[in-house]
Amino acid sequence: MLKVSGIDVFYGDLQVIRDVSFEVRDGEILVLVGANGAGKSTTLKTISGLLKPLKGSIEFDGVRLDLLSPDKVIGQGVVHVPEARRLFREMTVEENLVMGSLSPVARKKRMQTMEWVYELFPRMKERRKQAAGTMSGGEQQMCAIGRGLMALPKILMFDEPSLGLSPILVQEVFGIAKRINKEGVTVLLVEQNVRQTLAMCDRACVLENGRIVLQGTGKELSDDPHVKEAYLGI
Amino acid sequence: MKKNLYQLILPAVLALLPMAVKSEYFLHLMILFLLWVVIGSSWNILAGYTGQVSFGHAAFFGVGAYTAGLLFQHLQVSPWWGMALGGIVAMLIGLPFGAICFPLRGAYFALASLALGEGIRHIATVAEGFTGGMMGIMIMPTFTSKAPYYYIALGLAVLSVLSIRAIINSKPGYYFVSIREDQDAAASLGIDTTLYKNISLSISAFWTGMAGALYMNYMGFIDPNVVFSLHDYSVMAILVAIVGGVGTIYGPAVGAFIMVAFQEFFRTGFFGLFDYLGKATGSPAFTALSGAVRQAHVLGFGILVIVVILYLPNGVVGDWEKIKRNVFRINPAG
Amino acid sequence: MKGTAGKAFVVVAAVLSLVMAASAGFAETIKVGVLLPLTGSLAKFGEIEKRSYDMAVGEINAKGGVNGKKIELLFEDDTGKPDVGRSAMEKLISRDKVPVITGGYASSVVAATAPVAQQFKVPFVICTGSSDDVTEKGYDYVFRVNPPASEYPNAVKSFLQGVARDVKTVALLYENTAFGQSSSKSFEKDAKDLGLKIVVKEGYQAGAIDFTPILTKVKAANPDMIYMVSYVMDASLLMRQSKELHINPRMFVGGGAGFTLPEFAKSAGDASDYVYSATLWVDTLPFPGARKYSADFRKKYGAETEYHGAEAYATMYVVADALKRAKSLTPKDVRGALAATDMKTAFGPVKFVSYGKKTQQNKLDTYMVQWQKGELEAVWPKNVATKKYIYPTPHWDRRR
Amino acid sequence: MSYFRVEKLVKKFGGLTAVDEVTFEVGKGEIFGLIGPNGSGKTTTFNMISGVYPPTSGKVVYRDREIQGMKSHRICHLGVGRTFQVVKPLGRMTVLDNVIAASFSRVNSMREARGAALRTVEFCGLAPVREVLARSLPIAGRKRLEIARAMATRPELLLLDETAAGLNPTELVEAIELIRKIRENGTTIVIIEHIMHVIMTISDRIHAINFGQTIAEGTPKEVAANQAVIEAYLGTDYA
Amino acid sequence: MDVFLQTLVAGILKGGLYALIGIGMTLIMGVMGIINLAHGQLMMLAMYVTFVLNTMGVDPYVSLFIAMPLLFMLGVAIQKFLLNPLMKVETILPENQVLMTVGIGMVLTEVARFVFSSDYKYITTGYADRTFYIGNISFSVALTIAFVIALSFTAAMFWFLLKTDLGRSIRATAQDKDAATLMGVNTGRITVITFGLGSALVAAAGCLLAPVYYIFPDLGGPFTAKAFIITILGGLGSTVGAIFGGVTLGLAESMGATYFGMEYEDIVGLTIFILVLLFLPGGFKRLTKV
Repeated sequence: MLKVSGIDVFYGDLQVIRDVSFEVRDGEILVLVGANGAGKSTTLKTISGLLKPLKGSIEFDGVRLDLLSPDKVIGQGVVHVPEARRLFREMTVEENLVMGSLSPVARKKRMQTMEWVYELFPRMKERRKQAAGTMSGGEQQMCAIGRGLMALPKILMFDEPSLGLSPILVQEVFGIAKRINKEGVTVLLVEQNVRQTLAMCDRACVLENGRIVLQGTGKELSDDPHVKEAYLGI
Repeated sequence: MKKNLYQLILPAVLALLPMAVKSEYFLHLMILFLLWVVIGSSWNILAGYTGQVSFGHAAFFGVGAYTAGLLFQHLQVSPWWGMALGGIVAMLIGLPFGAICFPLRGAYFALASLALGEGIRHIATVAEGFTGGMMGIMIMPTFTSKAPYYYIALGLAVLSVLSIRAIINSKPGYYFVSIREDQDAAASLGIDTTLYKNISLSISAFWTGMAGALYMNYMGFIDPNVVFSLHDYSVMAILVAIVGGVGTIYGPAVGAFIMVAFQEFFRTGFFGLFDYLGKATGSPAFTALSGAVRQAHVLGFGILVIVVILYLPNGVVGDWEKIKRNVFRINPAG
Repeated sequence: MKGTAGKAFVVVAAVLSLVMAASAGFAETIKVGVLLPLTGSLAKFGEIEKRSYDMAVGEINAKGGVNGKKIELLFEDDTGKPDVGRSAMEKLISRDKVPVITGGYASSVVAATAPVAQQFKVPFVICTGSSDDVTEKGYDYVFRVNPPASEYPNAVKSFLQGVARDVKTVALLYENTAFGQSSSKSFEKDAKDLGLKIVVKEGYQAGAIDFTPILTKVKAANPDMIYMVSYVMDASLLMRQSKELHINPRMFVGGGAGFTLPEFAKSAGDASDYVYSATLWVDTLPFPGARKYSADFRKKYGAETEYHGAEAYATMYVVADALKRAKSLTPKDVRGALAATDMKTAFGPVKFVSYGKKTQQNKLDTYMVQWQKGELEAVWPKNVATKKYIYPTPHWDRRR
Repeated sequence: MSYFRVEKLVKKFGGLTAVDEVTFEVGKGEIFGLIGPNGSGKTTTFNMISGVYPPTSGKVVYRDREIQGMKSHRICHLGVGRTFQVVKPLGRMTVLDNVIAASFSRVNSMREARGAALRTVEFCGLAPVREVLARSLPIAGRKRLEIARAMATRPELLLLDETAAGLNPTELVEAIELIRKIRENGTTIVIIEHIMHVIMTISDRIHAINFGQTIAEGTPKEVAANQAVIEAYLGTDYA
Repeated sequence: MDVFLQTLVAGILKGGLYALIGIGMTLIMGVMGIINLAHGQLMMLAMYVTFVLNTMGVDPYVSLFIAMPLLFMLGVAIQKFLLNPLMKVETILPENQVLMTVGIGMVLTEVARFVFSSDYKYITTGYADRTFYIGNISFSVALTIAFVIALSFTAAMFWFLLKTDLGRSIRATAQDKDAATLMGVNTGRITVITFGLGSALVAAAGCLLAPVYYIFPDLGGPFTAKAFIITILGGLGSTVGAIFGGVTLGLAESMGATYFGMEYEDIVGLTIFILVLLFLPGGFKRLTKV
């Protein structure tokens, strides 16, 4: 479904991604794990077009995403829920949600989708007139996910949704990710929270210094000695 | 070796110039050029090296000029003492200027400095009793010949450039550039950013004030609109540095040369070239062209600015490699 | 770094010298330098004066020039800025080697260039720049045809003494320019001599959008006379807003500058009616060629002229006259001839005299004009009046 | 009296409490680890110690002197150096010039500063790239430069903020080497680190925070075994 | 009392016009974070458009509908060809964009001078010097119309920013450019449109100012300065703030002129500007959160 093949990405003179390839299959949950600075977020940003690979290609359902301008990517059904939420802080929750549905298709179903999002996150309905920046971290994460769902994604990419959330909330967020996945949306998750994510995912890739060093099912990886030592502290 | 040679030859040529060239007009243009070397270099140490882009340098220029003028007018202080004092008073004005602007960063700093520069112009206009208001100050110039002014301007230019170069290559210089590159990192390295920004401003204000005082002595007349002009000094100081090369020692000097030559080129219709061609060929087209060129000199400035920022963002000196490369690519390679 | 700077220097210098070499002159004319603002914000007047100089020279050359030689004008653009003006002055003197220079519009340019003329001993005949101190420095190579700014209100003073004796209180509004500040000062002095009380005195930054606040203050003070030193558009706004606010003094008086220009009447509309102004010149004055000058100007350029143009036109005749009388065409002899000038021009009699602190200053009367039905009429002194003054000014709501 | 301690440090940003009554003590010559999940308030704590902003309340005591609320540069002169998590190279200066600028905090002459900087550059293994512009260094080089610059201010207490993040295994080993070397010179180190492997091997003691609050403190072993740390840091289902 | 009321009215009416000048600027500064030192020059250009149309017999209020689209296109071109390319340019001074607008301002001024000369141009209309009275207080008809139109433009702008997708996209871009891109907003296009809109709004101000003022090439500078003061007073990107800022500046100028002296008009404005910069960064917006 989403195929990343051999991409190299630079920040200025600095190479952060080296020859990364992986594939996300229809309907699965794939996790990219790795330490801070390993290049996970960069990979997502490259998929969603904020960064352009110097080499390699990114294909989604036969469309070369790396050749599209970044604002066109979301129209393909590839939706990125960015790290640290990145809500429009001075806009209300509702406006933030509306911002998710700018593409013509999503726009047509805006009201329906919003109902669905409110169903998923009743808190959001309560707070819909509140400025997004004034909500708590967990609520902001819900809002950010909701905003992503408004675009009617085929694949939803989460960048560290657990960031700054309490354990209970982290579990809730992962629960939501699973639920969204069950509704037929493919999920690509980037996490530092290795243990929990490996447990919930179908497959995972381990990134180190801009390279993929390991790939496999969640189970395989949690049993891998390298992963155990480096990420699970065992 | 070659580098040292240039360093000796250029000042020597400049020093011998009044003896070789007898044209007072040419000397006058050279004096303006040297004045701009001082102003441009001063602006550059604050903006180019310390990263604080001031849009209010006319304030220091004007204060320097007014100090010299007022001291002479009211207390008959010799204009040459006035020059030194002009620099010092400009430096003192720099203190409140810094206190107001330095808490602000980036574009806000620029705006605040612009507002202060304009504010001081209005004050000089309104404070008629003290400054003479728009009627200005007129003094008798000391010398009848150009040469002394030329040498003073040359001295000022050489001293300011050399002193700035010395500063840049010592502790304060390193601190200035550190502040420009990253204020937080600089502070973590033990740099008192506020203090060093103020030091940079003081140096900058001092030389600009000196230039202003020399202007007063040389021109013999100032009024608030002349010496506190946003466009003619604050913005022009920026353009001189930008065109020559921000954050390079000799960039402002090159920029000053280009700007002064450019202005005179346009003002005189390429030194009468088109008029001459018009007369020689009897073609009215040249005369019309000459008129158009003369009309367009500020327009030319504007276009120069746009072109430089788009294509030579680091100025002639900063982008010299780029210029060379492009020129050579076009020429021998065809 | 130094190397690159040096190379850039050499390249530019080479181009410069090439162009300079190309501009050698043509001979057999008498060159006269003219310093005017031809670009920049003062260009409008520079243009009027340039046209007037051109007209005068055209006439002089058509009549055989000066002792058989034709006059060639070298216009230099001072852009209204002193440093540029100085470049222009230096160029005229040391590169073009003219025997005499004239023009000079902005006070600041005149102040910065007059000492240059003095130092090089080349006569400079100023036609417009009016700041007083230029002719108070004892420069013997500097002459001025127009009166200094402080004398502009003289006619107003005599009008107040002769006619408007019931004026007791005055509001004084002036723009914060050299001309505005110095005129207001001398008017203040006159008012003191006449025993008038100044109830409001306000400077303002030229180019204000809205004068309502100060006019409201003026209205509350209810003065007998409002004296305004303003340039044309401020003048027009002041009058329009005075009308809006129904301010009714016994007279509105402009202190020269903007109030005599045709644009004033056009843009202020009927608010300009009955407004007085001090002026240096109108074409109805009984000077030789005054009417002809303004008629010819209109015919030749399809535009109106005004006193600045007349100053330039007359000054050119003064220069030509001196060149004719000079023993030789050296600056020194031309200076001598200028000092002996005594002639009548379209701008009035010209004779350079010393009085008070001033030297080589032409002493001229000033006049009062009044807008009547859209026409500018000379009304004071009586001997030059084309219409009788209408005094006091009718109330706004009693007009028509 | 302790060498360095933080007492009930609080920082509020608007309504958000980023650091909430964090208290710890560091002994002279120790390597003291500070851990916690992303956004738990570690860097904020560093920023308060190094004077980037003043704490809302609480004390920072360094060699019996309260330094909270002091300006960064003064704290640096007192002997507290730091690196930044998001590296802040002085981009358009060479590596050596970066370090010279830092050396000037202790010496005034160009010659001395240059000499000291050369030694520091050598010490930190940056000699081969010393004439390179800082902005064209790769990430590992930048991290090294951060350390070199901090070292050039001759700190007695060094705050290292995620120095190992983004390094590959070889670079990691080198970084650990370097940190140890610094400690052997007599410098006390407080280190924030995400990579468990690094922090566990290097630290003498570790302090764990989450949501701005202290959750555990002790030797690496103790902390690794601490239930609250495991839950907060490694995830609940580990339990 | 009359003096006070008259001053108050004068200040508020002038403030309406200022608000319109300020909205364009606040949009541009808020969305792109750049300082547009050519803002007043754009207004000057619109006033010349009004003038030219007027010589052809078009009423200034009608010429709004011609000048606005024209300036919109000019703004679009400036942003697209001169300002956006700078984002990719690597320089020592991040203020290059500001300097670019200085250059643009110079070019606009000189082009106007080239075409129209330095002469003062003015537009005469039947209503320019009409007044009506409420009690003893006079209201200039033209300024009152300008005030009403300015307010309705502001209201329209407010609605546009709040209720349309394009408006939301503009606000979103101002708040978080990358996040907006992820939501499918072409932020490059948004900056272009915003600069166009800002130019169109200041063009509207120009058309409204033309009947009561006059036109000359150097008119831009002082109005650019006023636009800054208004923007800083109101807070970046805030339309309501712009109204507040405009009226505050208008009032401060009028009150200053009446109770201090008119020569202090500009000093009053600049003082407020600096005080707000220092003591209320964020401006009025920070106090009210709109």
